[in-house]
Amino acid sequence: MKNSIAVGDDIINLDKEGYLRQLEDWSEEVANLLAKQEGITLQQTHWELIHLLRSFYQRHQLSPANRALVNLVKRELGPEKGKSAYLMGLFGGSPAKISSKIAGLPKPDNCL
Amino acid sequence: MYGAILNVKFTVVVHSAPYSTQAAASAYRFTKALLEQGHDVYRLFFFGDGVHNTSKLTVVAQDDTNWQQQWDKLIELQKLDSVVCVTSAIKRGIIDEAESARHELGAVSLSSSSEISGLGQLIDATINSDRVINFG
Amino acid sequence: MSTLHTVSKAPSFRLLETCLSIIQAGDAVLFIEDGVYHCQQSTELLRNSEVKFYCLREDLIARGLIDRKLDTIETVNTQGFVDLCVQHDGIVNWF
Amino acid sequence: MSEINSSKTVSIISRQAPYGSNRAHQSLDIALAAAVFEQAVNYIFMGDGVYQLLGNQNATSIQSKTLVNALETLDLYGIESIFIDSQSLRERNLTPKDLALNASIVSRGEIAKIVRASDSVFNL
Repeated sequence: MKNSIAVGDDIINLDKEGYLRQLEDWSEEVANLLAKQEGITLQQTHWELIHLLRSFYQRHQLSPANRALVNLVKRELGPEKGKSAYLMGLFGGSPAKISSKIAGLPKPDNCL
Repeated sequence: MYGAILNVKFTVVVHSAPYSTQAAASAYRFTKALLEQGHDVYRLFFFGDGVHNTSKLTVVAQDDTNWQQQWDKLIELQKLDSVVCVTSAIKRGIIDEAESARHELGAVSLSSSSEISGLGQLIDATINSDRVINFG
Repeated sequence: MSTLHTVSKAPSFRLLETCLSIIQAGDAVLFIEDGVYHCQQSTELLRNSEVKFYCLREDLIARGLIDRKLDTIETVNTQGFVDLCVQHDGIVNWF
Repeated sequence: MSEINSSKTVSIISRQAPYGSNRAHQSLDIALAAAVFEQAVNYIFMGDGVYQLLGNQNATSIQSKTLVNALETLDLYGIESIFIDSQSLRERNLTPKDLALNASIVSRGEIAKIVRASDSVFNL
């Protein structure tokens, strides 16, 4: 995992696990690069989740853990998408961790 | 020795720092007593300000009780499972080698008798202990 | 099923009042730490006949209360504290 | 944690106001952890804890997170047994209309029963 990514002339710093050090560094371009580090090419289906996560964070100041993420997606995007399997298909084995990273949210609480 | 009729598994949760309230001292004496009576400690869990009980960087006057050292000795002697809540610990400067490396801090403060882990360990303890007692 | 409640703050925090408001017959209250100051003065709250009251001996001695304690409140040492936890099914700590 | 499989009932009594101390936040952390590990959770707001639920809070003014915004997510964590002590509201001259969270308003007697039926209680 690289400790920084270059966006135009800007260098954006990441922590050892690839999360943004400064949440305000996030942009859609940054999201694309963060996803690339995870081996993910962002599609429309990813973006709808990224936007959902960002508006959730703006309101609740919380990165949802897996179970809450599934329920959030179920409530906002319907039962077809509100499933672990769907989210794992998009973001891999730990969808809460990876989607929070790409969406520019803090790492979900490590106590959980 | 006090004869224990049945053996009970306790989890002791400590919420306060030593030298701030009496709670940590009470928890220590309670833990010692339950072991002397033949009961078991399933887990010690240090939460919130309680994490300060596990700092190895503590100095007290010769005539004061060093609570961190007392815990250390008890945990090692009795081979207790002693867990420090990670979110509480790292924001209060209680850092083990892994956290020190992860956050590039260059120092370790956690006593080696305890380990840093998540709140899941507290929930696991509520499931697997007969009694959970909190001191704060 | 019964519950042991510990109260570890002085009466001015009014924890005992809240504790007793959710207590059930057969439960017990153990005063520890500054909670033992409850034992120095008879109050209406302590006249609850459905609840057994105890106080921790070491904390009474430390605070100069061992001879000022009400007769109606039984004294236990830390071993007795452990026994009370064993005898009750659940523990609720008020601090 | 694979060793966790049985479900117990964990009750959290949250008695402190937000911000002045961290106890309210710690109650939430324990509740969320219990829910993540699929325990049955009762979340009881009592005493000054009912102040956590007031509407119109904005803790950015003290460089803090607004706790009630996080409390609003309890249902997403599967925590639906949320109780507010009616006596505590009354003593503080509050009504359910003042609160940002929908929950059952209960009496002390009902809280006593919930506590009695719990496997463990965190009273913060």
